[in-house]
Amino acid sequence: MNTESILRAAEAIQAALLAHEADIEALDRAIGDGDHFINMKRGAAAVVALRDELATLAPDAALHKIGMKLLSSIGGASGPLIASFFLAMAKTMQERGADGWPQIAAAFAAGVAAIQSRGKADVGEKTLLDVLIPVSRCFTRLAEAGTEPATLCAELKREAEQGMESTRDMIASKGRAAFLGERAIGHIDPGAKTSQVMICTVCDLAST
Amino acid sequence: MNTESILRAAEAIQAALLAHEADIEALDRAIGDGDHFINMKRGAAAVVALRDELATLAPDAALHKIGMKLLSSIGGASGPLIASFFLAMAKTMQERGADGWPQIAAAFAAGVAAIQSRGKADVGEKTLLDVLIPVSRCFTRLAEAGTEPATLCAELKREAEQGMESTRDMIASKGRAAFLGERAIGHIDPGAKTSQVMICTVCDLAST
Amino acid sequence: MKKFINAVDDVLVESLSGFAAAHADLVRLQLDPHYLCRAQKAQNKVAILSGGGSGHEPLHGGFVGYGMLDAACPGHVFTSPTPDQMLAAAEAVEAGRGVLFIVKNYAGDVMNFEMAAELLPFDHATVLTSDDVAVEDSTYTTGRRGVAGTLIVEKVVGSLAETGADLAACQALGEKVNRRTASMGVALSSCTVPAAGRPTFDIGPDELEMGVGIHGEPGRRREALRPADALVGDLLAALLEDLKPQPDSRALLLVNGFGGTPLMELYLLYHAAARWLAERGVAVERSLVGNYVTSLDMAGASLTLCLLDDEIRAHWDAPVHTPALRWGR
Amino acid sequence: MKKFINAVDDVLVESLSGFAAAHADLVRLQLDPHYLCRAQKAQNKVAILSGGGSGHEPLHGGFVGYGMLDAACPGHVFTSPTPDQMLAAAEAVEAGRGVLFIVKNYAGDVMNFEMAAELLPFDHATVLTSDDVAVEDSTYTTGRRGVAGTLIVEKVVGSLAETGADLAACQALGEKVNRRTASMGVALSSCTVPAAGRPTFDIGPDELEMGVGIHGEPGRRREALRPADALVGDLLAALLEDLKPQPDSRALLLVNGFGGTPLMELYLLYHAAARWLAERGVAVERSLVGNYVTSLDMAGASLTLCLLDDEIRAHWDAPVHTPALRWGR
Ligand SMILES: Nc1ncnc2c1ncn2[C@@H]1O[C@H](COP(=O)(O)OP(=O)(O)O)[C@@H](O)[C@H]1O
Ligand SMILES: Nc1ncnc2c1ncn2[C@@H]1O[C@H](COP(=O)(O)OP(=O)(O)O)[C@@H](O)[C@H]1O
Ligand SMILES: [Mg+2]
Ligand SMILES: [Mg+2]
Ligand SMILES: [Mg+2]
Ligand SMILES: [Mg+2]
Repeated sequence: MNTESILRAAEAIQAALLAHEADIEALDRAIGDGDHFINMKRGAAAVVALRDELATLAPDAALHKIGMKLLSSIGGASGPLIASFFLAMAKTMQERGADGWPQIAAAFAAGVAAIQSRGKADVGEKTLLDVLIPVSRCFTRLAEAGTEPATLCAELKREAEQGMESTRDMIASKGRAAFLGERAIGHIDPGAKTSQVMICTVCDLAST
Repeated sequence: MNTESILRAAEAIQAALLAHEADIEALDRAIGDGDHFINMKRGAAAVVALRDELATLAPDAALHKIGMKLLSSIGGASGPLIASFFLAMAKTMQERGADGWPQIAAAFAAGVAAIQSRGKADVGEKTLLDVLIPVSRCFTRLAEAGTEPATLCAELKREAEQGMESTRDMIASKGRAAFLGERAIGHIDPGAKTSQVMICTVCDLAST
Repeated sequence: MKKFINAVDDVLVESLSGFAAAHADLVRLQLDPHYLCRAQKAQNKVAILSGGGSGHEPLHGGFVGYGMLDAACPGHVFTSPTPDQMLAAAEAVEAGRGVLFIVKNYAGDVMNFEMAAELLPFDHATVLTSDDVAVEDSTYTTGRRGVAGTLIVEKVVGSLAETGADLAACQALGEKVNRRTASMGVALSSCTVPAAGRPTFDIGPDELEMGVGIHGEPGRRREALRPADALVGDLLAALLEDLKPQPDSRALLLVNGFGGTPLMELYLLYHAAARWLAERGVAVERSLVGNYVTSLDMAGASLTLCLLDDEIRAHWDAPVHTPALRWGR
Repeated sequence: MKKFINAVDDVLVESLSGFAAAHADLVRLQLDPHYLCRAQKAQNKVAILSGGGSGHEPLHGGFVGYGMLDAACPGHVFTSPTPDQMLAAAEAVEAGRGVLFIVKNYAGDVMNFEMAAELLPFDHATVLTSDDVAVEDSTYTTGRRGVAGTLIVEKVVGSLAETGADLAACQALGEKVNRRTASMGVALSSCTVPAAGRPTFDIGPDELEMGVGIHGEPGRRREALRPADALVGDLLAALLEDLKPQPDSRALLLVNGFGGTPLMELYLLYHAAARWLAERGVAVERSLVGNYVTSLDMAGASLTLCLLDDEIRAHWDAPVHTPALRWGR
C-alpha cells in the first residue's frame, strides 16, 4: 500500500458517498437526526482538499493526518469513531509496515478495535460495527491464508453487504437509533450503510 | 317598537350570524384578521344572555344596556362602532320615543351618525357604513312618507344588499383592509356583510 | 390546527393565568374585566398603560413591571380589548399623576382606548404608535400601523415615567420616539388563530408576504422567496427612506421574530442588517434580537430602526425589570 | 425550505457572527475552530465549558457569561462539535483552576468531548446530563439523552463556580442536579435542518410525536393529538415516576418551547402543569417559561422538573448575566 493508492481511495470514496446521498440521508432521517450524509461528505471533502500535502507523506503518516482531519471536520458520533479508526490504523502501520495484505489487515483490525473501544459497542448493536467487525475478521483470515486479491475483495464486499443488511432488523442499543426502541426495526443503520459503501469502493479499487 | 321585539330581533340576529359563519369568516380572513365573525358571535351571545334582565326594561333602556354590553364584549373595531350605534339610538329614543316608524328611523339615523363620528369614516371607504348610510337615508325617507311596513322593509333589504355589494370593488381607506391597498379589491367588507345580514334579519321579522 | 390548547374559548384565560402564576413576583392578573398590573403598585408616577389584542406575546403583558408598563389590557386574540378593561386597569394603577395610554394605531385599539379615555376620571393622554412603513398612502387612510416599535416606545417612556416626569413630558417623549422609529416585516407562513382553526392565508413553498403587520393578515405584496441578505436590504432601504437619517446617525436595531422563527435565523438577519447599515454609515449602538412582538406561530420577522439621541439612549439603557425584558436590576 | 438564510453552508457562521455582534458586551466569537467565550475572561475560577450541535439556540452560546458558562463550542446543526474546538476554547478560558465540561449525553458529544479531555493539558472533569425520561431501557443502551435540563445544570454549576469552588465540588453539584432533574418532550411538527432542506419526519394534522429529543428525531411513539391538559398529565406523570419525589417536595418547573411554539401556548402549558403538580403536593417554587433549548423551528415543548434543595435553589437564584438569561445584575 502506498500513499498514492490512499489518495485514489479517498477520491473514490468521496464520489461513492455523493452517489449514495439520497439513501444515506433517508436512513439517518428515519432513525437518526438526518445529518450523517452531510457529516461524511464534509469529512471526505476535507481529506480530498489535503491531497497535495498528503502526497508528500509516507502511508502511515498520511493515514494519521487523515485521522486528525476527520476528527476536526466530521463531528457527531461518526467523527471520533472514524478518526479513531484512521489514527489506530496509522499507528499499527507505523509499527508493522504496510507492505503485505496481512499487515494491512492487522492495521484494519487495529482501527476497528479503536472504534470498539471509543464507542463501547459490539456486533449486534445496530451500528457501523455490524459491518466493520465481520469484515475485519474475514480480512484477517483471508489475508493470513494468502488469498489472492480478487477473491479477497469479493469476500469482503459480501461480508460488508451482509453486515449492513443485518442491521435492518435490529433494535439499536448504541447511537441515536437507541432512543427509538422498536421503531428502529426495519431500517438499515446509516453508519453501517456508509461503511459498506466505503469498503466496496476500496475493494473495487484494490481488485482492479 | 317594544322590548319584546328587541329581544326577538337579538335572537334572530344571533341565529342569522351563525348561519353565515363561513362567509363572514372567509371575508375577514381575506382582507382583515379573521376575527370579525367571532367578535360578532361573542357580542350576540352576550346580549342574548341578558334576556331576562332586558325584558324588564323600556325599549330605550334595553337598547342602552345592549350598547354597553356590546362595548365590553365585542372589542376590535366593530365593538365600539356597534356599541356607539346602540347607545346613540337609545338616547334618541329616550328623547323622542319609539312609537312610530319615523321615530325609529330617527333613532336609527342617530346610531349611524354615532358610528360615523366614532370611526371618522363615510360612504365609499369600504366599511359597514356603505350599508348603514344608504339604508338609514332610505329608512328616513320612506318612514316620513308613511310607506307601509312590507314595502319599507323590502326597500331597506334592497339597499343593504346593494350597499354591501358596492364594497366589493372598493379600495379601503378605513379599518384593517386599508393596509392591503389594491389587494382588497374583489372582496366584500366583512362589517358590511354582517350589517347586511342583521338588517335583513330585522326587516324579515318586522314585515311578518 | 395543532396547538397546545384545551377548549378554544379557554385559551386566553388559561394562558394569562399561567403567565401571571409564572411571574407572580412581578405581575398580578385581574379577570372580568381582564388586565395585568404590577404586583406592587408604583407610587408617585404617571401610570403607563397599554394593551391590544392577544397573540403578540410577550407584548404587552410581558412588559409590565419596573421601568416599563404599569398595566396591560389583553383583548381576545388579535382583537382590541374593551374600554371597561382600560377603566378598571387605570383605576388600579393611577397614582395621582395621571394615565398615559400607549396605543398601537389600529381602528379598533384607537376607538376602544378613545371611549375609555372619554370615561376616565383621571388626567390622561395617549401616544399612538405608527412605526410600520409598509402602509402606503397613509394620509388618506387609517394611517400607519403600530408594530414592533411599540416595544421601544414602552421601554423609553416607561423609564422616563419612573423618574417622576409629568404626563405631558411622557407623552412628548413617546411621540418623539414614535417619529424616530420605523419597522417593516416579512412573513414566510401565516399563523393560525385558535378560534378560526386554520391558517389566515395560504402561501406557497417559494413565496413570502412582504410588508405584513402582526395580526396574520396578508402583507402589501406576495413576492418570491429570496436570500436573507436581499430581504434585509429591501426592508432596511424602506426604513431609511422613511427615517431619512442624518449622516453618522446612531440607531437601535430590533430584529423581531413573529413567534415561529428560531433565534438562529434572527441572529443571521441581525448579521445581515448590521453589515448593511454599517456600509451606509448608520452605527448600530444598541440592539435587541428575539421574539418580542409576535403573531402567534407565524414564521417571519420584522426589522425596526429607532434613531437614537442621548435622551432616548439613556432611557433605553435605564433599568427595567419585567417578565420579558430585564436589565440593570 | 422557508428560512431566513443565504447559502446553506454559511448559516452557522453568519448566525454566530450576528449573535456575537449583538452581544459584543458579553461574548466573543472565535472562528476556525469555532467557539464563543466571555468578552472578559474570568479569573480564579473553574472554567465551565459546554457545547453541542447548533440548532438549540439559545443553548449553549446564549448562556455564556457571568454566573453560567465560560465558553461554548457550537457544532454544525445537530452535529457534535469537534475536539479541536474544545481544546481551543479551554485554552482560552482556563484560569488555573481546571476545566469542567458539561456534556449532553449523546454518543457524538460524549466521544468528541472525551477525545478533547484526553488531550487537555489542564485538570478537568465532565458532567454528563441525561434528563430525558422518554428513553427507556437505558441500562442496556447509550443511556438517557441530555435535553432541556442541561440549562439548569449549567446555571447552577455556573453559579457555584463563580464562588471559587473547586473542580470536584462543581462536578459533584452538576451530578446532583442532573440526578434530581427529569424532562420529557412532545412535538407537533418536525423541524427542517437547513442542509437537508426538508422536514426530518412527516406527521399528520391529528398526530403528535411523544417523547422526542431535541434533534428533530422522531420520538418514542406516534400518538393522537389531544388537549393540553392531557398531554401535560402524561408528561408530568412520567417525570414523577422517574424522580419519585418525597411528599411536600419543592421543584423548579421549566416549560421549554422547541422554537416554533409561541409563548401563549407555553404559558398555557405552565398553567396546566402547575395545577397538576399542586394537586399532587409538589410546590413549584421556581419556574422558567420560554424557548430555551430548541430544535430549530420545531413546534413542540418539553417539561422539566428539578427537585430543589436549599443549595440548588440558592444557586438558581444567584445573579446571572448572559445573552439569554439575566437576573440579579
Ligand atoms: N457507540 C457507537 N459505536 C459505534 N458506532 C456508533 C456509535 N454511536 C453511533 N454510531 C454510528 O454513528 C452513526 C451516526 O453518525 P452521525 O449521524 O454522523 O452522528 P450523530 O448520530 O451524532 O448524528 C450511526 O448510524 C452508527 O452507525
Ligand atoms: N373607522 C371605521 N369606520 C367604520 N367601520 C369600520 C372602521 N374600521 C373598521 N370598520 C369595520 O369593522 C370591520 C372589522 O371588524 P372586526 O373584524 O370585528 O375588527 P378588527 O378590524 O379590529 O379585527 C370592518 O369590516 C369594517 O366594516
Ligand atoms: Mg446523525
Ligand atoms: Mg377583524
Ligand atoms: Mg381584530
Ligand atoms: Mg448529528
